[in-house]
Amino acid sequence: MSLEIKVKDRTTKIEVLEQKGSVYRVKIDDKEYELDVERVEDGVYSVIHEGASVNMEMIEGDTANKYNVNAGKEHYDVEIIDPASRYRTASGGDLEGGDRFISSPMPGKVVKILVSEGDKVEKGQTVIIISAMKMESEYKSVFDGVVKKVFVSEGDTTDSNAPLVEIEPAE
Amino acid sequence: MSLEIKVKDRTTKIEVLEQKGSVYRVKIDDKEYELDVERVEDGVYSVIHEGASVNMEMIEGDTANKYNVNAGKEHYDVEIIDPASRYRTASGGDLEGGDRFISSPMPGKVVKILVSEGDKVEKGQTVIIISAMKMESEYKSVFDGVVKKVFVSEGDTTDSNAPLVEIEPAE
Amino acid sequence: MIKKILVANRGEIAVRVMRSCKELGISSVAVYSEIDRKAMHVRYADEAYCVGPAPSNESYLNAEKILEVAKKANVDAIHPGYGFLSENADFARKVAEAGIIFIGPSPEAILTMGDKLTARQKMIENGVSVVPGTKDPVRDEDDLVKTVEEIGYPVMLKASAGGGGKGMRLVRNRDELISSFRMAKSEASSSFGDDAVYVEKYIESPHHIEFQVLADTHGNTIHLFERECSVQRRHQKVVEETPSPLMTPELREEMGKQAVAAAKSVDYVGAGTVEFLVDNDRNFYFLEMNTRLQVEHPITERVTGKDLVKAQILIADGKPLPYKQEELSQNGHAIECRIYAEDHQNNFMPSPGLVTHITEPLGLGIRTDGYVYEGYEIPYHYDPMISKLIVWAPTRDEAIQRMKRALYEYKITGVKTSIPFLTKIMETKDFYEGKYDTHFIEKNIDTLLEDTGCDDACEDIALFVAYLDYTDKMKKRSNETASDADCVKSSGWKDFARRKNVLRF
Amino acid sequence: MIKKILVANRGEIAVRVMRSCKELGISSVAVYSEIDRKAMHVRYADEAYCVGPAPSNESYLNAEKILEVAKKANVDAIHPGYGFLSENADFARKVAEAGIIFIGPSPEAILTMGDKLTARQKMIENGVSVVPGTKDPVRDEDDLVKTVEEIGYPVMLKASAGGGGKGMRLVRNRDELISSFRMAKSEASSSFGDDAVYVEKYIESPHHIEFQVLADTHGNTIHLFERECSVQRRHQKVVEETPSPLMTPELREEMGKQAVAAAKSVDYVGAGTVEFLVDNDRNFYFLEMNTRLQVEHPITERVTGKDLVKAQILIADGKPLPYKQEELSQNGHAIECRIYAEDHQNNFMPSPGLVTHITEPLGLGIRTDGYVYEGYEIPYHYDPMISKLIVWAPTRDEAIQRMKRALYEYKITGVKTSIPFLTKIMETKDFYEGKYDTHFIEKNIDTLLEDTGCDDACEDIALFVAYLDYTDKMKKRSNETASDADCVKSSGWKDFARRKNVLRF
Repeated sequence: MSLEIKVKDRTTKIEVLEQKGSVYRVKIDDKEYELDVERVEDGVYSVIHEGASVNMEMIEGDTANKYNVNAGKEHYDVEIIDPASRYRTASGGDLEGGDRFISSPMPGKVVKILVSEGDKVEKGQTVIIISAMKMESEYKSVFDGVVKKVFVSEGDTTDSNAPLVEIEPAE
Repeated sequence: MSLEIKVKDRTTKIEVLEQKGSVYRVKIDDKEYELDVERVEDGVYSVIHEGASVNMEMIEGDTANKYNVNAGKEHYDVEIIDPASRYRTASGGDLEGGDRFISSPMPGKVVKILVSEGDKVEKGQTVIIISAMKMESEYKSVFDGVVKKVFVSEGDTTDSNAPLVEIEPAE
Repeated sequence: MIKKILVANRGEIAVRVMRSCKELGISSVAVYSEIDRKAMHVRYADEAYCVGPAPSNESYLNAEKILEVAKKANVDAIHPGYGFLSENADFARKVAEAGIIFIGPSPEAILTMGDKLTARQKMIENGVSVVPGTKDPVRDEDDLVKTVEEIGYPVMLKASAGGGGKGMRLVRNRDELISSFRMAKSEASSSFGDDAVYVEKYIESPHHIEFQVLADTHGNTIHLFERECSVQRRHQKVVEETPSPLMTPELREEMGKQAVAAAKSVDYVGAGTVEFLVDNDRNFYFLEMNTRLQVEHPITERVTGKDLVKAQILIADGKPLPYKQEELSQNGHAIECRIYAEDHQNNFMPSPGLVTHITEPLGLGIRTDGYVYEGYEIPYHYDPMISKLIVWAPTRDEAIQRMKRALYEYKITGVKTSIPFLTKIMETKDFYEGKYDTHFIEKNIDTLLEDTGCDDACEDIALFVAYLDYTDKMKKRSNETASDADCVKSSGWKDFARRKNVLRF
Repeated sequence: MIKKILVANRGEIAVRVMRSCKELGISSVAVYSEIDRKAMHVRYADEAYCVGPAPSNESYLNAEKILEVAKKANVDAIHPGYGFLSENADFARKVAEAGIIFIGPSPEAILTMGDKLTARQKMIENGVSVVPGTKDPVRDEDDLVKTVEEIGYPVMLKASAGGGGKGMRLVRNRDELISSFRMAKSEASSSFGDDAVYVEKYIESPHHIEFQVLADTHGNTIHLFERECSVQRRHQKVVEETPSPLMTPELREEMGKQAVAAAKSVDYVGAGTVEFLVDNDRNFYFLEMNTRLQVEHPITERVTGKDLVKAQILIADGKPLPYKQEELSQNGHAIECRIYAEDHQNNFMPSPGLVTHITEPLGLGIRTDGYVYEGYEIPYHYDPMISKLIVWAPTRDEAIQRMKRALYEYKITGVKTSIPFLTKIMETKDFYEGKYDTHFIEKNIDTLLEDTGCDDACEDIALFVAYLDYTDKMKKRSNETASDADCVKSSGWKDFARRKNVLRF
């Protein structure tokens, strides 16, 4: 099985050439590695690579194909581009257009809605303010567009990842 | 559902009268309790009973229906007498005759076998010595009988719960 | 004698108070909100009672309900922890009226210290230094020159009606004074319709240094030395240490005296903290007094060897302090890092959620005070602080090395935490040289947020592990879909939680 | 300068050594047996290499293989921990011959102290007290009377060829001496065909007290005070504390001097421990010297504030000791409990297996040195000690209260542990009064093994929780049986492990 993975601005191709128990011979772009990878705890991996012992924690992102990988002091935001799109199909959501929907990664309370349906918004414009854990966070539009739908009212309690505002991008 | 449970010399009958979320109204023998029971971690329960906060850890015994319950300083060996005998059937083992088979709860190495097939043994007689974790343990017969089969040889490495010696009880 | 204490709080501080209760053989009673049924303080307590729904004002701030539980459970005393009702004079009074001991100072002391102007006045009367300035507006330019010369440059001119930086002017010398004053007045007038301006000493490179005090009901008041709390983000403390790198024995003696004087001025009883601003020339000014236990009290415990919660309980029980000022000393160096569930790379956004895995740092010189555990879902209703990591070593250098080691060991998955940010702080030159003030985070924010890339191999390995975890997960999920619902449940918390999310989306 | 260290060990001590390496900025190299791939020391190290199959003699005792790894990884030094190769003079010599620093004393010092008779002779020559007695047989009754009078009553007569109590006689006074001697001789003769009998002082109420020593390569040798280790079961230490309740300042000074003399007699370098037997009258006798770090070293670290592993590394690096004898002092009281995976109610049978859940005790005054984690399967090939719990408090009483609190918090499920047994020790009168010797466990075994029942309600609740867990489990299992194999795997370690068992049976 070969998959494409994105990290920062780089898109890499990963191919498993051989697997013997926990030892994998893999090709990442043009380089070959022999990696001894053990899952030691939930989301925690121990890797031995040419004698070096490396620990990786996998923190899942908003969707199953996104990770924040913690490798000691280093953090990578990693996205797996799965041609089978298994997760996306399974989830039933329109993740391709995810950016259209402004949502909060955590449950919270709607403090203020700064736009109404039909309003034009600019990229970076604050659309809604959500309060959670004694802190208010501003959510901004990621492109120029028009507010298509506002799903919540001020004072509402919201679930994590629930759509709050939908914005239709300008052509 | 009602089940019988054995603790020490006492056999009790447990009956759930009502359940609302985590709050159970149960009858244990003649007494009624209202218990708020939450499983907080694997094998760890938080119970609130008339305001008292009690923590219980469930350590599974050799078979699924046996527990060593740790309630702070107190320990109970508890055995559930399940009329459906679901576990026993599922396991395929002859647990009714479990005492016939001498086995070690942990993997180890056979240090010494003190009997041969056909030997008469007395209750309490040491039959085999197993070494594990830098310590030797003696395994004794729990009844008078005759050695029917010895499954291992001295020096063998053994799996946990594997039968080591079978003893046929005297009539 | 106190035999049963209700802890009117949650999180790490509730558990921490109960620990000392347990060591003293005192029963502890927890109160909890509906969402906190599985919280650690409920599990830890001898008794536990629900006091209302998740929002604080309906549970942990519900004084009536908490008092009702206290009476029902027949407790001898109530410990308020920090936050919530801990500095609520009204609550303290109601507790006393119910015949229960409030573990803290008198309602009067809370009230006096709770009002900034009253407290300032009280300090001036009792010879405690405050930030020099006029709290009344200055109208006349000659008066202004005289006043400023008394205070000394630099000064800050501030609009009385002001806020948000409008009508504020920093004046460094006599030449700038009059023109700045006129500009401030004009700006104040146009912004707020009121040209009143007052003067305050401008503290450059301010250090936030506080003193721990303890006072019993027998007239003994002592201090347990300082805590340096200048590593702050938006007035939120992030790292604290003791001794302060800025401190000298003379300054310590002088500040300690004033801290004790501040406490005595309100007949303080119990544990409290006197906060000061200190400039680079070691001039210090009273800021405020916190009439409760502080988050950062463990570093004081570590260098003095004293259990402050036990001291609070002893004092509340009417006992005299078991140690005198001259018997106390600072042994070695202690640092505390506050671990928040937050995403520093995303504007420090709180990151509540399900904790899938924790490894606590262990070994020599490490103390952790936390309350989250594996499988616990951090609620979004409360403070995002999930634990405090305290290290000790004979020297400051060794303590920093140890803190780095402990942060390396501390693994929490499921939620994002401030651990990487704290690690960066430990590695920042200004910090490890001990040359920092309250501008530290602001000044170093670029380095602190910078992503230290590792070599290509390390990045490649990260990618491969992500690949493995993902394909494994996908395999599992398709199996789950095929099997029944109960099976999905049995496959563990995380999958269950994710399924919920998926269904919600 | 030492920049990279190979730790030739596993378990908590390997991790503990690596912690100090990390704080010093030294890279650590782990070696592991095939079954230890997922062990904590492998995860903690910067590098890790497999050295053979699970049995110790094929991996952790495989000196050749370990040396090969050390050369390949280009390490500067090898730390042997305790156990395994730590007191193997041959290994120490080979390490040195390979141009690598052995973190420990010279092979000669290891050899001398490793042989009881040579060590005894060395001690006598250097003025260190040993248990009085004749190692040569006494033939003549007049000689016997003279010898015994020199030694002082009570004495033990022992068959030279003996063992198992045969030919042994305890003699309390002159009246019994000759008749006992004749009986011992006759018993020895009939049991072993050899009537040779020798005399040794009989130590009543023996206390096992040891002194920590540190010696550098510049001729500085110091001690870091005592550890009381009399709580033993079958010569296995169970609880240690410092200071010893039996100690007086005079005795400490005298024993400390002899401990230093013992170390100097073999030109000792590094960290070592001199063990003494002490009787109730505070007479003390050299027992043996352990030429390595001890399991119980953390209690010394806690009261002195010194990191002993860092001291070992510094010394190995040729640096002089950074502190002098007179700069050291004992601050407060520390106790260590050894947590074993064992079933005390079943003849202390080891209890290896899968750790399904751990809650470490946290908060003020607690240190844990462990290596197991949730989901880790404790192998049966090695020592059953899974962690050490160390508490500190200003006084012994408070330390015991804190230990009880910490043991209450410490939850390990999946395997049985010695935590309940240790709790009982803390509650035993002889222990908390500090009046105990090496007979303590034997003497109190009935109380220690007794099951403190709680009230009926508590028992009933336990039954109900067992009922819930069981029915829940059965529900899950029947679902699993219905679904495919992958799903069973995904339902977590415990079920998977159980399935294995079921299939095996």
